[in-house]
Amino acid sequence: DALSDITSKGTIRIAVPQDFPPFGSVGTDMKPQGYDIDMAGLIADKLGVKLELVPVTSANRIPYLQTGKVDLVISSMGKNAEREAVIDFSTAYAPFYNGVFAPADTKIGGAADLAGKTVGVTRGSIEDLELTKIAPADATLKRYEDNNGTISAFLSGQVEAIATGNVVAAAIVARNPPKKPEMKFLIKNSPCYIGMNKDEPALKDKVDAIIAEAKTDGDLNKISEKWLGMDLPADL
Amino acid sequence: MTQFTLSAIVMALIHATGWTVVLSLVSFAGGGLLGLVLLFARIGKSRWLQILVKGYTELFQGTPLLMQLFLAFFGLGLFGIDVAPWVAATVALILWTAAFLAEIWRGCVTAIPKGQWEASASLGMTYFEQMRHVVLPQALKISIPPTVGFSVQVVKGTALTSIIGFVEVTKAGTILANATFQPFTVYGLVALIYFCLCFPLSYSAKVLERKMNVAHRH
Amino acid sequence: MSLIAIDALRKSYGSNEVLKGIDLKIEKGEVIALIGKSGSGKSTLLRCINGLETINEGAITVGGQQLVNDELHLRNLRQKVGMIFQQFNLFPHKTAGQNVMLAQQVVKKKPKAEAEAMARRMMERVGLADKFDSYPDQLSGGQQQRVAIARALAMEPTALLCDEVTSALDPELVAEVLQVVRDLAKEGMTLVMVTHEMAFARDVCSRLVFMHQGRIHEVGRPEEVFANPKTPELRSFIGMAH
Amino acid sequence: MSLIAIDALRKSYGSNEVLKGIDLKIEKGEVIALIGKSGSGKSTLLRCINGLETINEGAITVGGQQLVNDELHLRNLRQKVGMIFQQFNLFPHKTAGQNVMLAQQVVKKKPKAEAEAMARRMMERVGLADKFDSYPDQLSGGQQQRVAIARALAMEPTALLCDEVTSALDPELVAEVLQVVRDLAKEGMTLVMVTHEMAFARDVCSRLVFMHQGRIHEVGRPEEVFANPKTPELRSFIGMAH
Amino acid sequence: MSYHFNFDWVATYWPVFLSGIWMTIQLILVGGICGIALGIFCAWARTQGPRWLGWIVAIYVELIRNTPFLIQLFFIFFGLPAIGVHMNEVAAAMLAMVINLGAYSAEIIRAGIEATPKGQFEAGASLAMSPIQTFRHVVLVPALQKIWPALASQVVIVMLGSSVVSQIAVQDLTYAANFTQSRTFRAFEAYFASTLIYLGLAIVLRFALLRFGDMIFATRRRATR
Ligand SMILES: Nc1ncnc2c1ncn2[C@@H]1O[C@H](COP(=O)(O)OP(=O)(O)OP(=O)(O)O)[C@@H](O)[C@H]1O
Ligand SMILES: Nc1ncnc2c1ncn2[C@@H]1O[C@H](COP(=O)(O)OP(=O)(O)OP(=O)(O)O)[C@@H](O)[C@H]1O
Ligand SMILES: [Mg+2]
Ligand SMILES: [Mg+2]
Repeated sequence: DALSDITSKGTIRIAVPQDFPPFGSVGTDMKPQGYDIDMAGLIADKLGVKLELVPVTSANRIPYLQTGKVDLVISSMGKNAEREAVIDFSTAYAPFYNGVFAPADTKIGGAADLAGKTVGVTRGSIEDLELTKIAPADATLKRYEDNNGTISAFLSGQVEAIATGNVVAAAIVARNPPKKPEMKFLIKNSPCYIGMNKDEPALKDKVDAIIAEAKTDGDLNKISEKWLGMDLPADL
Repeated sequence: MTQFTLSAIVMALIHATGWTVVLSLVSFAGGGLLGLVLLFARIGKSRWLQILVKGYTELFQGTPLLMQLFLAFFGLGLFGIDVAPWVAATVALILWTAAFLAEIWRGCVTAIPKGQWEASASLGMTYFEQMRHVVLPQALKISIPPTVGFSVQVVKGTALTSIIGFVEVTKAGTILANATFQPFTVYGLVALIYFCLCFPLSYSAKVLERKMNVAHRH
Repeated sequence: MSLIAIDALRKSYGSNEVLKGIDLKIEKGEVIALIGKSGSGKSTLLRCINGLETINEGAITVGGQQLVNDELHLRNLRQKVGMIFQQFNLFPHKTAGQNVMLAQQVVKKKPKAEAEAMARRMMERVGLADKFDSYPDQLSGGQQQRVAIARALAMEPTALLCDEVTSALDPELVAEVLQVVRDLAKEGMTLVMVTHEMAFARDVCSRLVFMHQGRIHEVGRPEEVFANPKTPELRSFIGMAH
Repeated sequence: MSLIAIDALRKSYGSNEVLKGIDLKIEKGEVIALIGKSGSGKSTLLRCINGLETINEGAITVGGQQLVNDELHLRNLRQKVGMIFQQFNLFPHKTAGQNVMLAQQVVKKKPKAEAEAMARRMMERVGLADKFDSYPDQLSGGQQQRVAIARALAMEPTALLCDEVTSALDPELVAEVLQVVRDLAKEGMTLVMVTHEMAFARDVCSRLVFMHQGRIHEVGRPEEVFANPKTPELRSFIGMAH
Repeated sequence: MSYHFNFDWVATYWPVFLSGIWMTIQLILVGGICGIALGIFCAWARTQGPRWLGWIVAIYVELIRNTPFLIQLFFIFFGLPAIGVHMNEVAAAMLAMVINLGAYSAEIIRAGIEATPKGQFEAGASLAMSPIQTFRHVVLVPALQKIWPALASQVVIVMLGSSVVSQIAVQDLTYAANFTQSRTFRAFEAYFASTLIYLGLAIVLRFALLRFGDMIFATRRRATR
């Protein structure tokens, strides 16, 4: 099975994002860094194997997994029923509050107010899935290839609002752009899960165990403080 | 979060440009070799091979390179063949390049006047000898400008390898744009880098072509 | 036995029958002029003799061997029968000398030195010894055509087919090429030539073949044919070409 | 006043002086044959008269108006002086009729019906009424050249410049084109033609102009010039062309 | 690997694909027609137009031909708003395609014009036509006819290249594939299907263009002697 393959090889390959700060982006050395990368490091440590990071995009992360090019996907991935039919998910490893953000002068109080508005969102993200469900029919959703497109679209005024994680929005504000995204309403508290191939119970149990342990011994909290600037929420 | 200076961005992009260059060179060299094989099959006498190569060209010229890369990398994986990204990237780019080069070169061969074939035939040369001594040397000469011109497309085509995890210059640009929130600076630099890579190629293609039209000799 | 024997030859392009049963025997040393209106099938006939076109019916025999359409036979045939085209068709990437040497080297497998010696002799014969190292585009049309003749001669053919070898030339340059052909005829080379130069045909040829609409309409010694054309078609043709 | 007056005309291509001071007056109704060796500048002279080349020195006056090199003047001039080329230069994507109609419609802004009526008259005049809807590549060379003449005539020029209008034609087709030109001459059209057809020049032309190395070497009535060439160059030229 | 292809999603997502195909077709229709028109204008400017215009066109053509389409797209969509020019993503994609095809077809058409025998220009001039009239009535059609197959190939290339417009959220065929795979994680099936559809589109498009060429240039192809 996958777990014994990993331990016998002594290496684990983990897919991580590189265009989704603060979960995954690059430093000046062009090496990935972020919440997801630290999480990957934690898992490799606990398994006692070497870590090999594979940068992926939201478009190709699942094929990477399915073709056995990576063992795990830690890519701030949310789950839904359709996805669960294809791959397995661990327990949640990171909080993710996503909401709709817009400049202060745009009036949005809830999903219903999106009517007639254009909202940018990163395709395939959790907020994409959720917003698609709750947005009124005459709201226009613009789905960009990656987070970069979503942010650029917002900053250049191509969309009136964006749906994204609060931490992502915070990262934008921190850079003091001409348009400051302000949280209008929370879409969903939808935590992130680690993805793995189906029918690998041993691996799934092991990963779940590591997450559980990290939650109790405070390791995960440290990562959260480092990248999200807040404590791990209790309900995770 | 890490702060990028302009020079850090430039350095990172230039570093990634290395991959663009290597990928371009490998695809072009490999595509050239394969293209030559395809060319011979295409202009050869075997009808069967001709149809095969025609189908091949149709397939690779008729689908987006993006999809080809994707299917080369992950599609082979599905059949249990584990290919490294650089293998898949070069394989796909080579197959794609070869399809175009073979067509370009076929055009050059057919551009040789019929009289050249007839004159060499009437001197008793075989098909192979006609090719080797009369047609190909002339076709080779006229093929240089369009071939150099096409290399620009190869350089630009390498941009799409990001889909299978290559951090070449376009991908590096996307990542950096996201890490810095300065998309205009970053994309400006990316465009500039491509222009510096491509313009000398397209310019020399043009010069070669002009030269050929003026001094029609040797 | 005739050097070239053509027997009930028919040739069509698609549904267009261009040669409608040609019979012609050509003896060694004869100089034949093929005349006739544009489209009457003169070029096609020459091309059939040289195997550049596959024939539909009938037979062509050259030097006792029947023309079969496979590469080996054709190669053999073409070493016996040279052809010179209206458009010269020199190889532009080779010098005049190399043009003359090439086929000797690759077809006859002659060593380079021998091929070169032969090439120099032939270039001399057509009066171009000093142009050996010139490229075709450095030569006038007349000179190019003479190189083409040298190139054919270097293969030591027993017969030469010439298709309007002067019609692509400026009037001033025609004479020099015709002079070379005239010399060849004198030396006993078998020549079959399509030509519009009636005066030349009259002077040099042993027989005149008048083609009309894919058939041989009249054949005879030039002085007879010119003096006394039997058919109205030939009469009108001669009248036009005066 | 002369219809066309050329005065001390000089024309160079780069450092190569092609016309070295040409003086020539052409009256209305004259038929002039320009003869001379290849490269002597005959085509260049015609092209200068029609403003296709800019001149370096001297002056050209047509119908009292001096030739100035701006678009408006040139267009005016060219409506008065038509030109016919060796290579016909028909527009391949238009039928014969459309070739004749085009310039009338776009230059003279004639309504289509009027242009077509004129085109049909001109096609009839050159004997091609039935080829109105044929495309150039469906016509023989002679027919194409006659369409080119019709096209020029449809603009109702006061003079026609003809540059070797028969040299690109097969011998059989020359006569039909020359017949059209002969008719034009009879009808009083002013013609300036470069030609190699000496017999024709002698029959039809009112004056013969012999050019040599960029200069007018001899001028005169054809019967005089042919009978009694004054310069050795013309003598040798007539000898060659016989 | 034991991957099981599963096309169940087709039942749910085919409308996405259909509208993706329709968008791709719209893109290439607008891009193709306006791009070739722009190409004709640029080819004219470079061969007959005033010198300064020729230079501008030359710079435009080189800039476009030597940078990737994706980067051009980003500039139009994300960059132009910075100077106050807003357009929606479809307009941006179409504009990018027009500009791109315009540059390539300008070069192709120019080659056709330059291959036009000098005699054609002279015949036009000697019939007192102005240079623009000569260009329009005499030169253009045969030049286009000569290079039509090359132009058709270029249009197909631009159509295939349009697969990146999904990056700015244009809902084209690639978008449909990406969208479907992001919902179902059935990436292979989605990409495989879209690849086949692209192939079909490419074949149909080239065929249609060549037939169209035969039609409008029918004149010469008829009965040649
Ligand atoms: N490759 C070809 N395909 C179809 N038809 C052809 C081909 N070559 C020649 N023909 C036709 O065959 C007929 C005879 O052509 P051929 O060239 O033999 O005439 P020709 O007597 O040599 O005329 P010319 O004096 O013009 O050279 C013509 O009607 C021509 O259209
Ligand atoms: N566009 C040009 N550029 C440079 N030189 C030219 C050009 N056109 C003609 N010439 C030169 O000008 C000279 C005269 O040419 P022109 O065409 O007027 O001669 P011609 O008397 O018409 O000869 P032909 O009988 O061969 O037509 C020649 O030496 C030719 O090489
Ligand atoms: Mg012929
Ligand atoms: Mg001339």
